[in-house]
Amino acid sequence: MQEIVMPRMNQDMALLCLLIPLLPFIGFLLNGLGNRKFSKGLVGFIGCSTVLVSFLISIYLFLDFKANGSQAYTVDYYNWISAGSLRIGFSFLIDQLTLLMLLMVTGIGFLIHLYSAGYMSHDEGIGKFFSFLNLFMFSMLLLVMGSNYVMMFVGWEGVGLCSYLLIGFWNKNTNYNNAAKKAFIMNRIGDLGFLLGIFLIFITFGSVSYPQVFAEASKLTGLDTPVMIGITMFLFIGAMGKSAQIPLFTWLPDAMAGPTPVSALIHAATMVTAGIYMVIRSNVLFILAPTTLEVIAIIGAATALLAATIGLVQNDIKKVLAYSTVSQLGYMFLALGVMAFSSSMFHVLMHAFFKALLFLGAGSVIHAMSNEQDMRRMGGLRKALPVTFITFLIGTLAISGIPPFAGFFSKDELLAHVFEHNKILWGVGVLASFMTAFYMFRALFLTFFGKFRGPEEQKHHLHESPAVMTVPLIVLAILSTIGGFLGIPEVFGAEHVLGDYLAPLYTYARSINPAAFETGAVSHELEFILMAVSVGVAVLAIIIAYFMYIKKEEVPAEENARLAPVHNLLYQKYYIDELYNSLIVRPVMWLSNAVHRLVDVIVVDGIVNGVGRMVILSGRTLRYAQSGAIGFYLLVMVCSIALILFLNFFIG
Amino acid sequence: MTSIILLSIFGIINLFVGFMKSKRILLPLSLLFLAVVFGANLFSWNEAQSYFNHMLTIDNYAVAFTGIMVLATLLLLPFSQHYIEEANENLAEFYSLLLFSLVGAIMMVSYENMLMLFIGIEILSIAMYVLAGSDKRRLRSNEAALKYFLMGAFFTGVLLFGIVLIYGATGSFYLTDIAATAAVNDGTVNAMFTLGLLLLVIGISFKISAAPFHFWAPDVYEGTPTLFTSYMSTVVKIAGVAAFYKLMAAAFAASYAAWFPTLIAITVLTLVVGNIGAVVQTNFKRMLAYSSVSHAGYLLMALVAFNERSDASILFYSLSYALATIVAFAVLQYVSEQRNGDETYAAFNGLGKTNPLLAFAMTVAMCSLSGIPLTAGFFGKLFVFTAVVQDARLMWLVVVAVLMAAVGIYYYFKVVIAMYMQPAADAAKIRIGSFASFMLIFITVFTILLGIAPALVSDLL
Amino acid sequence: MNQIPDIIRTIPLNYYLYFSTALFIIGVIGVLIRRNAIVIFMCVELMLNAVNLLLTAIASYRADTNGQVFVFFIMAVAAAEVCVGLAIIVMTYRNTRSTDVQLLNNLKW
Amino acid sequence: MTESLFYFLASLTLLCALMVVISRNPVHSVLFLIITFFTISGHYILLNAQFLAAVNIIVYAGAIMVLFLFVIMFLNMNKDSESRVKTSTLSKFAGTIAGGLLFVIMVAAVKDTTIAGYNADTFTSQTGMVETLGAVLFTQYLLPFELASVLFLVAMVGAVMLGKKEAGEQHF
Repeated sequence: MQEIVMPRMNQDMALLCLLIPLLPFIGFLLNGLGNRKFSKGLVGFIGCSTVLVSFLISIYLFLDFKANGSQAYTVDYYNWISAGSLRIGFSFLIDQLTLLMLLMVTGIGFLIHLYSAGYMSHDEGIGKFFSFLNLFMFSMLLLVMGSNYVMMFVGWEGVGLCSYLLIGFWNKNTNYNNAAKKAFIMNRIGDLGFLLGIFLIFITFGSVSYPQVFAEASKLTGLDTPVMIGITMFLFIGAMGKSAQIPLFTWLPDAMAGPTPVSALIHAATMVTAGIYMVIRSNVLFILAPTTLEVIAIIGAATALLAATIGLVQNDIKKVLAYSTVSQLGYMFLALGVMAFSSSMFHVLMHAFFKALLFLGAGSVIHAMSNEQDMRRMGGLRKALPVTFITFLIGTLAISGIPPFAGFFSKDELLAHVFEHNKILWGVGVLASFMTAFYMFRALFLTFFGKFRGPEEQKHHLHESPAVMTVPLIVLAILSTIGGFLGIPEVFGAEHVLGDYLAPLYTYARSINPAAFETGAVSHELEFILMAVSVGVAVLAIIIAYFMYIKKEEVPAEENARLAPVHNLLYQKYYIDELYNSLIVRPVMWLSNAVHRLVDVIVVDGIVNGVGRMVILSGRTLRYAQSGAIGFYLLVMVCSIALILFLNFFIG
Repeated sequence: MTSIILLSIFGIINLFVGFMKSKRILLPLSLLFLAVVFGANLFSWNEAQSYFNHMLTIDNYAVAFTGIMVLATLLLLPFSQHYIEEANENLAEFYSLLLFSLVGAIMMVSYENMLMLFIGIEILSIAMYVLAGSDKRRLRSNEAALKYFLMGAFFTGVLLFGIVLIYGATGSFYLTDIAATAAVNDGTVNAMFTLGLLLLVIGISFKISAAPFHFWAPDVYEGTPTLFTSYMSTVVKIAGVAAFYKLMAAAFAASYAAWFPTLIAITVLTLVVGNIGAVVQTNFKRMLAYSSVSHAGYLLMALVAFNERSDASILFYSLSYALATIVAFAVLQYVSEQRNGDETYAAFNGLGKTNPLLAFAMTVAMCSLSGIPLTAGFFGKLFVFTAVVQDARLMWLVVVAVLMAAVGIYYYFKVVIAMYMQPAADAAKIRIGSFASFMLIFITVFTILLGIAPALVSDLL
Repeated sequence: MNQIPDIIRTIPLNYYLYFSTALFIIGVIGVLIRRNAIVIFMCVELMLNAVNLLLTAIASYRADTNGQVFVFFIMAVAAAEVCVGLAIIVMTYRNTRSTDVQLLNNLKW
Repeated sequence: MTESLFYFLASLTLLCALMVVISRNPVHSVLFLIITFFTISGHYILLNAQFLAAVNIIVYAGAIMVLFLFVIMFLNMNKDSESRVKTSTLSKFAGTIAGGLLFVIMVAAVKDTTIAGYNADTFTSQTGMVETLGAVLFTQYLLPFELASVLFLVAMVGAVMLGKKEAGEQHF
């Protein structure tokens, strides 16, 4: 897999590689230091252009990489950390995975920067905002480009910090403290796991640099040794925190308190996929611990389902998207758990397209509605916001898995792998997929269809967003439409571009456990059936959503006419729908609410708040010990001396 | 050795210069002295030598820690400007005492004989008792001095009793002799030796404010004038930890089993008490006092690890901790002075708007103290933790420490939030001299530089 | 010339250890139960004297000068400490009109 | 004879030390402390450490105790100064128990230890004499001896700084 020496040590290339993270950092410095003096246009220009150039360099690197036979290489800069036997270079690893992540992070990052220039144009703190955003890009690029776990951790902490800063960006009008605190504590738990994983890797392999660790790991024999389970579980705990998996997921919906572009960039498209990236990067280690993979698969499936059920009843448009993000991340982990690393990456990529699109679309809506996020106050916006509507529709189709949009291919491939592995998990996945289609279309219908339910005077203010905001939407919509062709399934006779591209990453892993990478166990007929099932449930969900949110809302006649065939077909079964409603939908809704209450509010929040309260309580108790009286201090200290001596001499 | 001689002479010169009417020359002069000492100290690098019948050895360990302590003093002295402005009568005495106390600190990192350790600790402590009470008419300062003094004297007794018992068991005050006797006897000479060792550990734990012998620290730190609190929590603590490590490595390495359980308990307790105690504080200075307790815990972790990485980790951690602490106390000093002596978090409200530089320096310092990457503090913690995990059985200690570091971020960021997110109650800009601003920038840049290229320092030892 | 003193021949060194420990602990108890700063300080002196006594005893038994020199230094340090300590107590007295340490608890929590 | 002298002196020392702790009047405490120091000097003489015995009397009983006495008189504390706020019996009790506990633990820890005593072959009775000590002090211990001067300088500067009256400060 990765070569330890760089095949073409070339000064220009080294500089180019360095420029990719450095440019956003420069942007951060410029905007951070000069945000008072720069005009808003200049701030936006600096913010966007640095990321754009990084994106262009990434493309160049990618082409160059392809042209030179796709040979992975590392770029060493200097001896970063050197303490005793621990030597860590400041170096980048350029391989298939890095380049893919680079393109995704910088590409989507650029679009979101561009969009932010429009979205935040009325905000006073735009300079601060862009500097944080650029800092985030810098950290994220460090995370994906670093050639060792410590660099990944540095980036990991950096993105966490930016996320923390940006959640609180509008601290004035949100429940900032709780959201930030929750995000903070949960991410800390994750970071703790990650850090311990790194330490364990260091103990086990004597190094933290990927090439060395993986080369060492591939020499290990025997699956499921305790130390490998330990390492991978720790790493996975880290991934759980960052990628919002059960039980560390509730911070993500709360993080929606930040500006919408932040939600799009950090809490949907890039940062939250860092956990997936980490697992794929460490695939060699995870292959060695099948038990961990089982746990990952189960947790992923459970998260996908749980988040989807909660998503059913959300009324805040961003919360819906947030829960759908959690749910989609669950899918990705499910795929990782069944060792379908490439499929997971495929879904990461597609998800980045359509989720960024959906968030930006939601942002556009919120922008038009003057910061109203409640879908119950929206409705009928498709006339006022045509571009937003079309692109949002494409995004919704994509996430629901309707062919030929991006989500169909990735989700289908992913589910096929899961099916091969475990039928129950597949069932869970399909169920979650059904719910996804339902709540996404519910959101779509509530927002863009029906009558406008907001205040009257707002109706006149509705306006399409400026071009600087709609262009990213359109680009993302195109990507969400055609992106899926990167990974057309075998049954259609095409090559799986992405799968072939990523294949070299698994050289070591394949040599350890060849069985895991054998494909084609599923016959073509079965594959078609699986596809049909997933499309079928999605369509069913859409139809139900249609009935619930359009039909019962007395939609105008001409809408009816256009959808007549479907409508007539279902109209006669209306009471079945009613039955369905009271027998299934209601209980499901009730259950989903209950789950939300129970898991989210009571268990997770309870634990998080409980820990916090415990810390504060013990702090208070300690305070009373600090009574200010010398006599008391000395008494306690003398007793401590007596205790120490007693324990040392008479116990053990 | 040169540094000790120079510092003693410079201290006396400072006292004489204090007779002059104008006190303005004292600060530049003291800075110059310290710079000279810093430079002279570097000449001993890689030239390990033992002096005066093996009373002390100036090796790289001593040179490195001397360098850090002199540097820390050099960096915090410029923030004594307000003493100059108010024409404090005792300015010369302050500077001299700091220089003299550095002599004690250097003795503590280079001693080869228990007597040198004892005299070093005493020089440092007595100077600190005086400086703690240097704001003579403020009751809090009096109280701090008296508390520090009474408890310090008490633990001097404990420390001495330990030294005597060790002497009784081994017949010598020299570290090498003690180590030789202990090695022959399998690390445990007899019960008297063990008792002495434990009392010694307790005595030094008190000096570095490790729990449960930390009770003095919050009260004394809070009452002491801020400049000297800064000195106490940097130089005194670093000297204490360096002396502690030297003692354990040079004399009691073979007796590892005898002190390890006690020390690990002290370490964990220190981490927990320091961090949990800091959470509930509303007074920033008192929070820093607790945080300094917690940092003693991290430093002790490296000591507990007790392997070839410990000394380098302690060195790097000390430096990163000193830089950040100096900034924190310096900013606190300026803010509280100009906001009616308010030392609570609220005093920092809106500082981000009124004084971006102060706020930025403070933010970097807080990041460094809490161990956020790209600051020196991150690598400080990283090195300490990697030193500890060399022994996989100590993994749980790292778990505790990381959890506690997480708690740490919570209270360190409270001040950052106050600076940037809270509206300013008192919108007046904090005045700060240009030299002090320069120093703040310098320390901040240095902190970030160490966060980007820690190899500058981490591989010295 | 090399006559071994009676006491060294008849009294085991352990007795001195117990004796000094007792003296030390009396000092400790005094520090714990008294509230007058000056008396507390005197009790600390008592502790130091216990140390001195033990040190001298050990040094004498082994005819080792090092121990006795150490005692000399302890005395010197004690003198310096007394000098500063009494200055601090007097300074505090000026402000509070008391040397009772229990009354000094403005710094707490 | 010498043995009983040891026991006598030891009990006297402990008794006086206890009286230092128990006496309610600080002046009495000082006086008992002085007696303690004299008895300790007696021990030194018994141990053939004549120089230390002399120094102990001069430095401790002479200088340090006079300083204590002076400060007590100066602060006009010859009456019982602790009566204003009554010390709770509980805290006294707790202090005594803690100290007693520590004593029991320490003695129990070392009671089985045999400490290397005297070696009749190498013993020299000149150890505690001023010339022997002086020779060691000014050769082997020269550096700490010189550095002790820094310690005294610190103490001196500190005491002067804390003790001197500043402009506007109230008089005693």
